Amino acid sequence: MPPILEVEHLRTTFAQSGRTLTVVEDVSFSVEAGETLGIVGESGCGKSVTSLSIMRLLGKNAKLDGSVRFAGTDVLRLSEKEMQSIRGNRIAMIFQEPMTALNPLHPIGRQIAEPLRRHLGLSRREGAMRAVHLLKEVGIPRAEEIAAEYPHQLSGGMRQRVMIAMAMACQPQLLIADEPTTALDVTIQAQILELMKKLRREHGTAILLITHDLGVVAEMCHRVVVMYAGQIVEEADVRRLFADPRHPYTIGLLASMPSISGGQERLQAIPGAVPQLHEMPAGCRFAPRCPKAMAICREQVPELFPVSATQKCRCWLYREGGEA
Amino acid sequence: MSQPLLEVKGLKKYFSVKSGFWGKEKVVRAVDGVHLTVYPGETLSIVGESGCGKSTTGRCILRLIEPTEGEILFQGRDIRALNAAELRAARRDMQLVFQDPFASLNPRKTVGQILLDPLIVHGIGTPAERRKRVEEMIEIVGLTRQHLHRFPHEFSGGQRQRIGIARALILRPKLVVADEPVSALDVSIQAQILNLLKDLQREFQLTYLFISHDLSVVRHISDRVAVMYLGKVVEVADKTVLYERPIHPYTQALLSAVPVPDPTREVKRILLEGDLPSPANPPAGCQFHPRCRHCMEVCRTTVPPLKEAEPGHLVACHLG
Amino acid sequence: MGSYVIKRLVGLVPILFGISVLVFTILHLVPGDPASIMLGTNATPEAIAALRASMGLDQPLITQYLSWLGGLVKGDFGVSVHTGEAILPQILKRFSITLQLTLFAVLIGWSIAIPLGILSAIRVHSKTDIVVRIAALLGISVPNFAVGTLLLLVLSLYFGWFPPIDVVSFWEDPGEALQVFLLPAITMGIVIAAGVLRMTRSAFLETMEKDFIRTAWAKGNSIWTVVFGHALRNSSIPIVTIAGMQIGYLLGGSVIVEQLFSIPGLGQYVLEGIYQRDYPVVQGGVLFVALVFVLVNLLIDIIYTWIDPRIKY
Amino acid sequence: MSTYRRRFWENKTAVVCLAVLAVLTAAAVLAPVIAPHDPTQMFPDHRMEGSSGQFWLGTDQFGRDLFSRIIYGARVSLTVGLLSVLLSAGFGTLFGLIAGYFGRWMDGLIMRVMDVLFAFPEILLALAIVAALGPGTSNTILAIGIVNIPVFTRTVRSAVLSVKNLEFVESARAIGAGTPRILFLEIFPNVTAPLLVQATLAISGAILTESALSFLGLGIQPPDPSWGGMISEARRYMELAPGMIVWPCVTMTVTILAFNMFGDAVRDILDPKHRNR
Amino acid sequence: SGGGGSASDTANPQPGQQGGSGKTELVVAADQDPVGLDPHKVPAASSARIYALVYDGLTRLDENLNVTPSLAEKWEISPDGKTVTFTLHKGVTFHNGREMTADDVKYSFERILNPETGSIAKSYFASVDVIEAKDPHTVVFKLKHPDAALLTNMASSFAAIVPKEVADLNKEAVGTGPFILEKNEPGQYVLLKKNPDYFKTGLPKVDAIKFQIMKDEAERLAAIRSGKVDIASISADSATLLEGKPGVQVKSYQSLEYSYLGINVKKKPFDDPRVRQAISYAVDRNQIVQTVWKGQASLTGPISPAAANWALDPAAYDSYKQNLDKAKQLLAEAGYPNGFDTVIETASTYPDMVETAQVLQQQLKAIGINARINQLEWGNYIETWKSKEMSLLVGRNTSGTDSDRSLRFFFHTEGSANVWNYSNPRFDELVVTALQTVDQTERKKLYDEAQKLLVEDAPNLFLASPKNFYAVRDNVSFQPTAAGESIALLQATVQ
Ligand SMILES: Nc1ncnc2c1ncn2[C@@H]1O[C@H](COP(=O)(O)OP(=O)(O)OP(=O)(O)O)[C@@H](O)[C@H]1O
Ligand SMILES: Nc1ncnc2c1ncn2[C@@H]1O[C@H](COP(=O)(O)OP(=O)(O)OP(=O)(O)O)[C@@H](O)[C@H]1O
Ligand SMILES: [Mg+2]
Ligand SMILES: [Mg+2]
Repeated sequence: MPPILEVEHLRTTFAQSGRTLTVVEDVSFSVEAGETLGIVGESGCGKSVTSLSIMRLLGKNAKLDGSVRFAGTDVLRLSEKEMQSIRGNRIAMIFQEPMTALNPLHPIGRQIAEPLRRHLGLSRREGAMRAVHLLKEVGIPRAEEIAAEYPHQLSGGMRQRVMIAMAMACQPQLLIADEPTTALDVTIQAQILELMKKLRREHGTAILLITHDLGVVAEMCHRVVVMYAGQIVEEADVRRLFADPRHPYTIGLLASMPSISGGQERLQAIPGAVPQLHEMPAGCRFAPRCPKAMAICREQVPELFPVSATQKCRCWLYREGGEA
Repeated sequence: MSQPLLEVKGLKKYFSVKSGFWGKEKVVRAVDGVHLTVYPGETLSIVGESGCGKSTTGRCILRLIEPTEGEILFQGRDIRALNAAELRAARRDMQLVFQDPFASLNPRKTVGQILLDPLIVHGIGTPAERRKRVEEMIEIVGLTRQHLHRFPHEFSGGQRQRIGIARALILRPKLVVADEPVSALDVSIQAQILNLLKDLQREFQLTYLFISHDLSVVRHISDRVAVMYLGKVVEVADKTVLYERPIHPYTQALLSAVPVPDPTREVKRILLEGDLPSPANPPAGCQFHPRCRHCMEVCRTTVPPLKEAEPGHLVACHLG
Repeated sequence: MGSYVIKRLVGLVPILFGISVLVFTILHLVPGDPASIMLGTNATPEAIAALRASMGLDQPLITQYLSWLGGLVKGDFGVSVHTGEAILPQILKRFSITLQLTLFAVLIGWSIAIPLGILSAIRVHSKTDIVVRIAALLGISVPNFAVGTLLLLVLSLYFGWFPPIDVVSFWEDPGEALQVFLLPAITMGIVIAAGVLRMTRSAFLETMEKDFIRTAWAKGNSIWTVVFGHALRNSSIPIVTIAGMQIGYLLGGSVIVEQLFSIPGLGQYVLEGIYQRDYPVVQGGVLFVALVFVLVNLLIDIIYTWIDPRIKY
Repeated sequence: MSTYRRRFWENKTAVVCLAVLAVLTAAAVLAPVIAPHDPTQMFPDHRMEGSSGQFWLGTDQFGRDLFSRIIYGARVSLTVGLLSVLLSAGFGTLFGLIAGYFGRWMDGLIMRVMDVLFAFPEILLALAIVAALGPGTSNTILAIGIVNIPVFTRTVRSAVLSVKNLEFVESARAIGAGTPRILFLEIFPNVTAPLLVQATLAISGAILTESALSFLGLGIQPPDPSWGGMISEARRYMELAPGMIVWPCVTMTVTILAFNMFGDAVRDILDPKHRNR
Repeated sequence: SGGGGSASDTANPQPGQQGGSGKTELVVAADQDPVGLDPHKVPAASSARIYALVYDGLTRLDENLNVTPSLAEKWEISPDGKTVTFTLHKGVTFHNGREMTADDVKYSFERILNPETGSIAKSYFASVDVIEAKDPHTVVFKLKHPDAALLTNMASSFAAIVPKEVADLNKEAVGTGPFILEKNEPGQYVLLKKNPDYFKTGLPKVDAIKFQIMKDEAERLAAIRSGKVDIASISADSATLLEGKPGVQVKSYQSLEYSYLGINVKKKPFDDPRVRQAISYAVDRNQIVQTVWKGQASLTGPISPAAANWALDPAAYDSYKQNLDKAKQLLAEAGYPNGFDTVIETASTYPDMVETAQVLQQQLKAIGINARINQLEWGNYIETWKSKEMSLLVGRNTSGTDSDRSLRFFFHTEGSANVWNYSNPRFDELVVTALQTVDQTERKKLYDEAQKLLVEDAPNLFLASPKNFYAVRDNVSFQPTAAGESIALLQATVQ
């Protein structure tokens, strides 16, 4: 069975005050049906831009190259109208800030019914009924009442449930979740993660989960893509990644996290900071912070070298395809 | 143990919020009877979910907002009894590091000015001495003198947080209240700042009151941990004790909810029902009872006092 | 809500009182008195004295103020010192004219501004946008008495057209009224349009960057639904605010436009009052204008609650 | 600040507008040098002429040189614009800072007073003030200045409200800074952006108000030229000598346009989030 | 437009012969709202132009400003000049249907003379001692002294005969005049309709007159062009524009108004007659005529050339010829060889005054007098005028239909409008004697001397007497004269 989503050599650039900023560079990955792929990386590394590129939701100043095949068709080549019939229908999305992602002036029910009415042609009444049903499914009590309420009357966790209900409304084949729990407290995050697992189980939806929390990745994902400064630096099966990270960045990332189980006296911080978009280093983008940087790293951009069947790594250390 | 540096007794802060017009004034019990003791040189952390009153507690302690009730003894002196001038003088010894590295630095001032200000306000040193002290400080937090002439927006989040720390430390305070100093930062940067905070503590014999909602960070940085729920401290203990043997059902649930970056681990999770209630309308009895697995009759009616369950381990629960 | 409105109305009292004191003080600081203005350079001192006495101006200022205020409390705006006419009916009559003119002008202004503002925001930085923005800026840069005169001149000179000279209300004869109010309404409409357009554009741009708009797109909505179903209402608070301010101001009578087109509106009435030192007229007129202004603002605040469920009083 | 400077030079609108305003200001300052004629000198034999070598933009009903009058008019109009705005911005800022920072009854009192001024029809207020004080440049400035105080008060107050709860203000208090220091050294610098934008808009508003006062016969005293005065005078000669109204109108429009666009550009520059507005 | 707030040209229509025809309405563009309609109380020109058509006086002036009968059919003056007996026209009714009698006349004049009324016409009739209604159609005026101006003054619309039963004439306009007030819509229009019972048969010739209020000249111009109004008073500039344009005719006449530069003779340095003379020599009146009035004005003395019988030819005045050397010399003699600074005050309401002030300011510069112009809002201007504290003031007067008014009212030491502190015993004597001199040739001699004296003393510089212009649609016949708008309207016809 072919993957539901195949992103190949995606490159996203923005034209901004006369310059061109390359935010996403040569990103390729795929998501199988029913699979959950995690994208992790630090703030500003291009996670959101990648997901928005797939949905073609970036502004006019964005330019997309490469291909994004969804169920076999390259969505980058579709007309805006065709794209509209996919969005919210076959690919749905949930965002980080449940407060601001909901229209503050429309009642909850109406917002959930909107994709149903648009894509499935439901009547206002049918839409409203479906909305209540969906609210119940995501575990919202008093669903009928809540459907008539406005976002500001709900708590953060409830709002995120509403977002999920809205995204799941048309039973999409792919759900893109951009940091769905970052804004939530841990106890609420736990609830939302449970809910997502349940829906995944019941509907078999493929999920592209974007996060910067490696804990969430470990809990939710089958495979993981690590991004750094607009590029994929490592791709691996989730167990492999945590057990045997290869890229110095991934290694550093894991080491710099304080652990809930304690035991570290001092954290292994990665020195320096993420490079600015307009001053990307030539060669490997991580080289300036890399403890193992070599001469070649500062000159040539490494490819995503395969390390094993389920692991790839963008590092000159793995040039030969095996361990260095 | 030595003399406490800071003792907070029965601290309350009620905000009156006008909702609706004419009379319908609601009282938000942001902090509702907090007891804390902080000893010199230690790091006491306050953890809890959003809105439970952590920041309000921190601000009350520095009297940046006027507490409604309670006693705040700093080095044995009641902060609440100070007049405006005394208070300003007292602030030399207590400083604050903020969460938001973007909002906490005045965007219209250079870093140099920002660091000079505390010295000027307290009339410390000659201009030359001040400049020297500022230059030393900026290097201590890992930046260079060149940075002094720049404006905050020219720095990354981590760098700004360093500036914020430099400003807090330039007066050589005894107590630093750090309100979520790393929660806006990326992990790799967060690690740098946590290391810095630890180094500085050692170097300047600082006492930290560390506010955070990230349990992993708290475990890393603290000596002791206080867990807050809805304006009250529900459990205080030495960090290993608290993380290994939590007593309060809320603490247990909180700890179990943290996702662990280990895909091989089976998730055994205590899932809490519902949301944090509003502090404007807290439940009667034990604040936590509506979400508690072990809720008993007494919990609905009586507020459990914070009492010692074992030496150095305080819990507010009818069970413990 | 009801109590809110009452509270606002009660809060109005000190404002109106302040205004009345201010008007009274300023007016009496202004040199010149109604009697000698009325009699002009033909006056004899005794004629002036007699007239002053008959106007009640020979009494101490504080007495004059208090007796005026006393009447006002009872809803009596007093009479014009010149004509002896009751002021309130005049105010109401002229207000109805100003109201029609204002609403018409606003209608013209908005029907230009809102679509163009939205268009400009959607096509931000395009040529259309630039042209629309400059046009809007031009609209607020040209003095409106120049625009008004030019309109009159061009139409009468090249088209031999002149609006009907009698001012009629829309409910008396809509066709005629349309013609009467057309030119002044356009003159005012240009300024209104410029302000609203700028606000619409910026409010829209701000809204279009909001997260929930991204959500709306992500649901597969068409641009039509996103713009009119989601963005418009969310942008409308600042638009309504500026519109409310404009209406508030204009209901006070656009002095210049009324003067230019001989529209016997409230602005003219008060202006004449100032020229004639007809104290009760000015006092009553300004107070009424202020009242209307404040009421319009109250109305706008109530409209807010209707637009935005988060706003509760 | 260097980024602001860079952003400024990158913003073509801002640069062009500034250039236009600089030229105008230079012309105003150097009027005696540039103007070919005394602006009040009448050439009775050249009344209402079109442009010529002697009178570049033609003459008015007295045979005065329009070009010279426009240049000298720039002095008056710009002075009225700048000084009146300085006045209203000064008081408005003070009131706004106090009202916004202290809140409570202070806020209530100041804002009620502003409401009173605000609810008073603007042009009527200006008119009444000028009528009360007598005409003349300084009284015109005073009147327009007073009329604009509420707008500035509101602008500054709302800016203060949005800033005063930010953490840097709290941190200033935390290091022990007193109220005046916080108000003027911490908060004030952060309200300058909206203040500046409001000021550029108010300058153009002031120039327009002056012209409206002239239309009602109470602006600047003749024979001193002000653009508003020239336009309202020229209205009567619109057909006989269109140049009399066209040139001052064009100059005034360009100036106001420049101020307004400059204001917009400054907003863009100072507020990266509002890049597009 | 009313000059300096002065009384409008007061004139009464002359009886006409022809009868009116058809349903005709004249629309007249008026520049101001009437501010009240009580002829005894409201002197505003905007009011007077209306009540002049609603009321009649005992006498009336014809086009040439000669006194003719009106409500009084005839009159007799006793040899000592102190008793005047009027015989009233019979069968004249008020608009309310009641017949007008001698009692109404007595009532009207007593009302005017009552100080509480505050009528400006009170000063016109200062000579009146007692009024007696002999019989319903005979009224006798007993005078304190002979009054040569009496009959002319009675033609003033401020001396209208009003019915005694109407309490408030501002609310209810009831006269005997050719038109009846139909509707007054403040700010919009005043509608008059023909009085079918007018005592002069055949008049008026139109069925209705509507005064449309249009304050802005541009608007009046546009309205007349497009035919929305039939008659509009316009400025000289606009007249130039309309000259020769199809559909509209421009009608003009020499007005009784003149513009002046008032000088406060009490104030230094103007207390020195040489300074005032110097100013007169410095002023080029022709330039004012050309610039301000576009050539459509005449030079004038204290009496407008429109009053041809009385006015002196301005050519006779030496100081009317601009002579800067002489002016400088006079200034030097007075002790101001380098001139001085002063202020010219004027009213912003009237563009011609502002323009006049500007021309004067330029001209005075030539002899070193630097004047700052202070243009005042109307109320303020009146206040300044009244104050007797001004230095120089530019204004406009209506010189009046009788020379007594032109001279005594404005310049007698006790004259009500003598705000210039001017006082010359010889002048006072001349004008008082002239008033009591019934013999017209004798009277003219006295006035000639008074005029010369006045120009010599120069408490005012009399500058120019403008023509007034009306734009009239082609289908309307309307011939305005100095005798006033009302008489012309009475005769006007529409095709
Ligand atoms: N429309 C745009 N124009 C220009 N640059 C943009 C645009 N959108 C995003 N960027 C830039 O692209 C980079 C990547 O942004 P992105 O939002 O994808 O980061 P992210 O990985 O999602 O970070 P976070 O964890 O903070 O959400 C950032 O530096 C951002 O400033
Ligand atoms: N000035 C205020 N007026 C009214 N309510 C307030 C105010 N400040 C805080 N609160 C309320 O008090 C409660 C506690 O707030 P506080 O900021 O102390 O929480 P916190 O634990 O710091 O949360 P977070 O993790 O989100 O920072 C919240 O419900 C908040 O809404
Ligand atoms: Mg993101
Ligand atoms: Mg907090």
